[in-house]
Amino acid sequence: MSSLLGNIFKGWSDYTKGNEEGGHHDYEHMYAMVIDLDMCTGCNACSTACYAENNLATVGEEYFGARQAMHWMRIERYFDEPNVGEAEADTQSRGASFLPMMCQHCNAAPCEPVCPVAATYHTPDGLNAQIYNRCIGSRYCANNCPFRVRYFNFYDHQETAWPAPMEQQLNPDISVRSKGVMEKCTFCIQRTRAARNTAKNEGRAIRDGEIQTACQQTCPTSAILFGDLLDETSAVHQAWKRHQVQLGKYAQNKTNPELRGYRIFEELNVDTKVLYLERVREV
Amino acid sequence: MSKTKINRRNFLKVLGLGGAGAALAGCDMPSTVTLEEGEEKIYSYLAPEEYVIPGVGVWYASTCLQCPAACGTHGRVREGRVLKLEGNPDSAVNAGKLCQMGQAALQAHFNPDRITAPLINGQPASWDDALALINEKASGGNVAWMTGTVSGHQRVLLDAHLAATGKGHHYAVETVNARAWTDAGKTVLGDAMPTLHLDKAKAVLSLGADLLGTWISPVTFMGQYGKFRAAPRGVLIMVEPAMSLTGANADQWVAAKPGTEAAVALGVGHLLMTKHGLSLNGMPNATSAFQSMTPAQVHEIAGVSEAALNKIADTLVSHSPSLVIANASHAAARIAMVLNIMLGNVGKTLTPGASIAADPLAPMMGSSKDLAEFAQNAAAGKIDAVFISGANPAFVAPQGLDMAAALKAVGFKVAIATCHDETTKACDVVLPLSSALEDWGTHVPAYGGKPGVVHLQQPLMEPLHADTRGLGDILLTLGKSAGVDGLDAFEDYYGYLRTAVSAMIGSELEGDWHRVLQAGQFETRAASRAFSAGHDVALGFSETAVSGLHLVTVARQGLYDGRHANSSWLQEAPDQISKAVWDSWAEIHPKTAASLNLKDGDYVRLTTASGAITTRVFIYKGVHPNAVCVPMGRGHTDYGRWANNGVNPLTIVDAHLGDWQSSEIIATASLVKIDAAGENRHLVRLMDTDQQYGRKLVATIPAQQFGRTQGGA
Amino acid sequence: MSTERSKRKPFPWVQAAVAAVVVGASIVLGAQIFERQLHPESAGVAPAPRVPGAEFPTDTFAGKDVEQPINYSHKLHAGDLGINCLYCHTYARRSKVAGIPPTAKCMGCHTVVGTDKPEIEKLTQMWQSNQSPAWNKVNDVPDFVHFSHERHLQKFLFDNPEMDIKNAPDVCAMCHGDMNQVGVAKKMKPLTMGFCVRCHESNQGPSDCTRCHK
Amino acid sequence: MSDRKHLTREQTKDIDENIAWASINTDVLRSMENPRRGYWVAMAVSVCLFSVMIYAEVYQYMYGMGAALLNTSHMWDLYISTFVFWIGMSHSGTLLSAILHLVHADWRKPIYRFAEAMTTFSLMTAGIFPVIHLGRVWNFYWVMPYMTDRGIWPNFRSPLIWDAFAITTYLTSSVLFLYIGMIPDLAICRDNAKGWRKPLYTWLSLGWRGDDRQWRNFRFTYLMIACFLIPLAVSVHSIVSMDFAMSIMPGWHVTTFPPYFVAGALYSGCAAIITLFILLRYFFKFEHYMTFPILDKVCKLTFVIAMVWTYLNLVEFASVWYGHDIPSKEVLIAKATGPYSPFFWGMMTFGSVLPFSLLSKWVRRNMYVLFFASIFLNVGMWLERWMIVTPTLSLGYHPQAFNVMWPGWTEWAMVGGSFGWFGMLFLIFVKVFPCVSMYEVKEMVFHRKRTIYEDVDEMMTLHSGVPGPKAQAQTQTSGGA
Repeated sequence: MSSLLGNIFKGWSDYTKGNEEGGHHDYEHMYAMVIDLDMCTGCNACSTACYAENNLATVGEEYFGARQAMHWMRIERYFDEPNVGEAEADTQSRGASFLPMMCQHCNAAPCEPVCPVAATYHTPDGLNAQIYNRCIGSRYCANNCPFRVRYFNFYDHQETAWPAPMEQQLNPDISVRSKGVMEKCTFCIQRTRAARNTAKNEGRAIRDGEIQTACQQTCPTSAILFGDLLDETSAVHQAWKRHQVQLGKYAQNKTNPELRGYRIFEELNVDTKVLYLERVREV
Repeated sequence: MSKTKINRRNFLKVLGLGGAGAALAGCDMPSTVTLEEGEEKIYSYLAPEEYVIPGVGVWYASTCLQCPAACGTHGRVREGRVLKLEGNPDSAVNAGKLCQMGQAALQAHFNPDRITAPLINGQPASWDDALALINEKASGGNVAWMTGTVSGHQRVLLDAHLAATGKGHHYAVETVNARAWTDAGKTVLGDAMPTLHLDKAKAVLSLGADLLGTWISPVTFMGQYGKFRAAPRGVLIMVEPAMSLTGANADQWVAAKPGTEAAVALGVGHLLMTKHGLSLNGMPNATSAFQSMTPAQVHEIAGVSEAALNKIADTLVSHSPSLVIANASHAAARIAMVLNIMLGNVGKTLTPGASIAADPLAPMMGSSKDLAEFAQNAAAGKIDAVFISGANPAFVAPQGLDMAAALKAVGFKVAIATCHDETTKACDVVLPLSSALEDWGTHVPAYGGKPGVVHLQQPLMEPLHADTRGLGDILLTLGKSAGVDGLDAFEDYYGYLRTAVSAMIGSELEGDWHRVLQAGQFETRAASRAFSAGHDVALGFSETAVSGLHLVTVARQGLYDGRHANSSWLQEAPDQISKAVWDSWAEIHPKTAASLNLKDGDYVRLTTASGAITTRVFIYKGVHPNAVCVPMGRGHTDYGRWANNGVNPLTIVDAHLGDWQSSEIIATASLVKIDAAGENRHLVRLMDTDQQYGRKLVATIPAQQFGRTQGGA
Repeated sequence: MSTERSKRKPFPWVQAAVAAVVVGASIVLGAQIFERQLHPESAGVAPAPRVPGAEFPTDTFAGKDVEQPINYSHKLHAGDLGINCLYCHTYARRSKVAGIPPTAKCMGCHTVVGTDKPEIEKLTQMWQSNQSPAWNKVNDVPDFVHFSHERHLQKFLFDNPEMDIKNAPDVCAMCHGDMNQVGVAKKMKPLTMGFCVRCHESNQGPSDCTRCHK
Repeated sequence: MSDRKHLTREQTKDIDENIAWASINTDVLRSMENPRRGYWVAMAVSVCLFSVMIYAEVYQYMYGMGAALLNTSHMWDLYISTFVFWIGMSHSGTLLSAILHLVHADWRKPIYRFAEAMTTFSLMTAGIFPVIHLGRVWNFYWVMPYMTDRGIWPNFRSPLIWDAFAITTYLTSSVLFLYIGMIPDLAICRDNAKGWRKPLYTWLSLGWRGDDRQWRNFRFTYLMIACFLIPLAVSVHSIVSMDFAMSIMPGWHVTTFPPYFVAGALYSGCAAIITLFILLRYFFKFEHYMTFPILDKVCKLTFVIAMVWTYLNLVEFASVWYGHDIPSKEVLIAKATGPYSPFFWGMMTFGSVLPFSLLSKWVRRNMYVLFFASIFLNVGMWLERWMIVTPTLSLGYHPQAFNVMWPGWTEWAMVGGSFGWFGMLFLIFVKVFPCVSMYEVKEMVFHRKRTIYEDVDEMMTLHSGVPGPKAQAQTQTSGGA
């Protein structure tokens, strides 16, 4: 009895304490990413690698046209907005810009508090996790995501996306999501899990670079960096530091405004963990 | 994975362990329900190798055959199934990276539309019957081979087979090729495949060479591009009629009228001479060609403004060393080579290529010239029998070549293919080929590898379908029955390859062989090449047709020339530029659209001298107003469940408009007429906007600032 | 009005008290049932703590006898003969799955031992015809669950200073029950999420959902 | 009662205080008997609509949520807007029975019963939508904090959980309120019932005899629940508004949403009362009880609430317009000018302009005009909910996801079906339970009369035909004299 009550009280105090401090735990890791938009060529390799790694279903033309596609990592293409005095039609002479857009793993994620069953939450690794089998499909999280990177299984895709023998290619480290479930980029959490296991077996900490996300691993220009922000030696930590971008700020205090690092929708104070480096333009 | 004692069927059956095979049950199951005991089956191994552990993935090295670049791969194998491909970090070609086509090799392998048994006239047959028929019909006379790019020991066996059967010819067909560049290299510098150093160049001018997309070895170039973009940042200039992936990443994208890149290049050369005082010693022909093309003329011919031309010339001079590459036409490629000489890039960013000493293994690079020649020879009845593998002439041939009639004129046709396509339908015998992930082979990268390095292709899993055979095995069988000397000693291609590789690495030791398997590549003697002094070739620009609307067919990384169309991943991966999926479209400039009164999604009929196709328009500004760009790859009629969508623009390319000084079919020269076809349906795209609406999504920074801050701060 | 008020019945204290007792009792009872699951030792069903430093989940599950292609006996091999679990289920220490031993392992002994028994003959015949028996899976977790045998063996067996590899059966028994007593195989623990969670709570296992859900 | 003139639009009194108590019982009980053909037609239509809804739901269950044409940016659409609509509808009953009860507006008495039934049924309708819009309906109970073996709880930070609590609480309270307020009437029914109704009413009326103690407890309980219900009603719709206000989406993240939603709720509830008022008056011939002066008052009340709603609407627009949130402003502009603009302006016209017609006495006294006006008021309110949900989703923060989406057939089927379901429940209700509160109408008549006759005695004499105690005493006195 006493332990039950104790559990409840402890749980409650953890809960309120967590809420006061941003709703999160003591982080063990803080996985984050850096994407150099000047190196990104928009070639789609990352996106296809993601399909292969994470059992993403292809939906076909009709559903894609209905905007029900399941691409966790989508490459958006924009043309620059015209400079003052420049004709709109001429902006293509500076080329296009590509934006790889996937779950930004916000530290103050708008999706997390609204999930009625806590199927999406923040892990001690600093990831925004989605527990598929807990999801009941209220889709509130997707509505509240400013990046529109949460994808809902509007249909069962098993038979159309993986006709036999294609199901043999499915990654057994990830479940195949059924209809009615929300899914999104996990920063390849199965690779994190495997690396943690190896590190534990060898009795050491996870090394920087030991975990590579599928998109990072395949990126032909190496535009993507992934690693632990809490590890001060990690390349990602160095890059964030070099670009003077800090977590937990909605306006960065840069001593050098010419640094390229920025986060998308920083002003919403969602505290994303993907640092984008600005595209460079020859003027 | 050397030959194991494991029974093949059981090796495949070991799925239940680890819940792998049952992943499909997904998470539909309420977790309050405990799974019933005894509902699933587990097959245990009989006698597994020690390293085979259920639930643990093992990585095997192999080679990617999705395009002629031959990147090294690592495949993750678990429970006997290959699950994921990654680049082989040891390979100098791709340095651990892969493009989307490489990733999608899995889908080519697990494709539900694979051919599983030999077919004779469309009816399933046994291998013995099929081979007997082949022996009967294709043992003498003019037996030809048609392949894509082929290299390594497959090429050796193929050549041997050809030699043994008589006077046949080997047609290597690649619609997407670098023939213009290689020919120009051979003519001007004496080296068909010089090494490019993008990472050392401070400026790159590309004349229609989509080096980030499909040109020669895109992953190599993208790897170099990453370094090229680091500080001090290189400047990329692209001249082309319709924006390619390279154009989209260029700092200066210059829209030239279709087929006029050579004129632009001449204009740049003119400015370099007159404005910047560069000269070409000992090349009077070239000098006069440059001098005769003034910027004003370029503006008239190519529609490129003098300001843009000046900017190109200024950049090339101020950012030295630079690099000029071209693939638009033979003329443009030659001029590019000469520009490199003039700019002093030779020896700095353009060095002699590296290859292997064993010439029979060197890649036989494909071209569309071979396609045309095949059509002519076949139609003329000069070919008695043909083996087709890795090429789809019935799909890529323009209507003008009348490939259907040409194939009909060939008495006996054998297709060696993994999937049905338009060509296998026309063949008498179809031999089921193992997929690239089930097969043995050696491949010499056409470009980008370390000198003397041969990539090894090893099976990543047991054949998915028991009755398929590898290309090497088929060639060996054919060679044996054709009486090629020395093949009888080998039971299968694996044995042949192992012997051959052992000879090349000079070691018969088991351990050395395993090291080769592990690395996925081995080094052999490299041939050193050198440039000859610049040949003073004739430079010129042939004004085929510079006015009017031109059809521009381009290949995009993804469906490529159409060979990857039956991959749902690649069909659903939005086209890099238009962001369209699952269907064809015709890119036209807003001005053109306005003059023709077309809206986005309107269906139009594109008519050339060779035929007509109907597709919908996509209006955007990344295309020259004189060009109608239709990416190739779609429009299959018999290529599996995912491929039969869109239209095939290659069919209406005017085949008789050969490139200047070559008979390559050029993709930009056909005049086209656009008629509205009435219907309008929204083109399915990833996004319907080009604009960021003031959201700071892709932010930009001027290059000067980048130069100041990249070092640190 | 005042007359009416005076006629009012007094508050039913007795009934209220009875109700309160009933409600209170049911809460306490319910909590104890819940707690019994959390801390079984408090309920007096303390098992012999065979794995030092670990608390056992004591739930049991009455699994059915699943028929198998070969009537193998755990009781004979593991119980009477005392063969260590890890001898046959050798993958358990290296992989997330324990795996069924390869037929070669069986044949290691049974080319010599017991060759005249009908079940062994069945096995030999399969071996000679390159067939592997189609075992029916007994202990199964849903596909959205990541469970690693390796991790648990590392924690409770190899990283546990008081344990030796010969104690492996004790560790296995935490989730599989006492296999020494059963015939072919039988599910003896519920293997539900609650079963996992309670053990993770008492043994300080991770409580992060993504560790177990994939 | 032969003179029907007082039942026409010239009528000035809320109710004819001379109406005989016995005839009240007769009239109301008559309405519960022998359904006529019109009733069966209405029932058939409702059942058909509801069957279509069931078909749509089964189809959607089998096929997936994609059947509703929802997409990656439009994760919610008509299901949620119609859910909000029905929740709003449910506020009328509380307004009429609880709020007006507390402020002693006795004209509510003839019409509050059906309003309260409406509350209950629209809540029951509303409750369907959050469930059917779930991707995995079969797990809907996971939002409830129940003790499980797995040791996990719902996420108490989620407004959807608050919704679940608020709606279930409100539904329970509403049912209780409806039922308790009906007990005296159920006793009347019991006394007059035959056949299967007899045991039903006997069981439901809980042994009501109408003695003083029962009445006292009844009054107290009724008042208590009324007091409890008012903050509950306000909180329910405030919480529903928080589904939107707690998000960060432009056009949803609005501080004034709670009062705005409550006002909108009362508004649509009032409009629905007008509709049902007219229907019941017409079909059940309740001209004596549902009179024009009462309708007049309801109309005025509706107008006032409409103005409050309009004001809050303008406040929202102004705060967005003068604010610095560009995406919000874009959403507002897109609402007014984009593809959804016809619906936006429809909402503004029906919601803010149409109520001005209620200022006209002619309209207030013209049932036909008023019937259609009230329907359109509710159409406007339904559009309002749609215009809250959808334009925001079509134009969020990320340009890639900008798109216009039109609801699929399952959505329309379920919106239509919800009316069928509601109609079905309501039609059953009016035949099983008295939809006019008999005892309260009697009270009303009683009180009204007292103000005229001043003398209770005289009134009682009038109703019962027996002289009251005072009169008897007087007679005795006079007789004695």
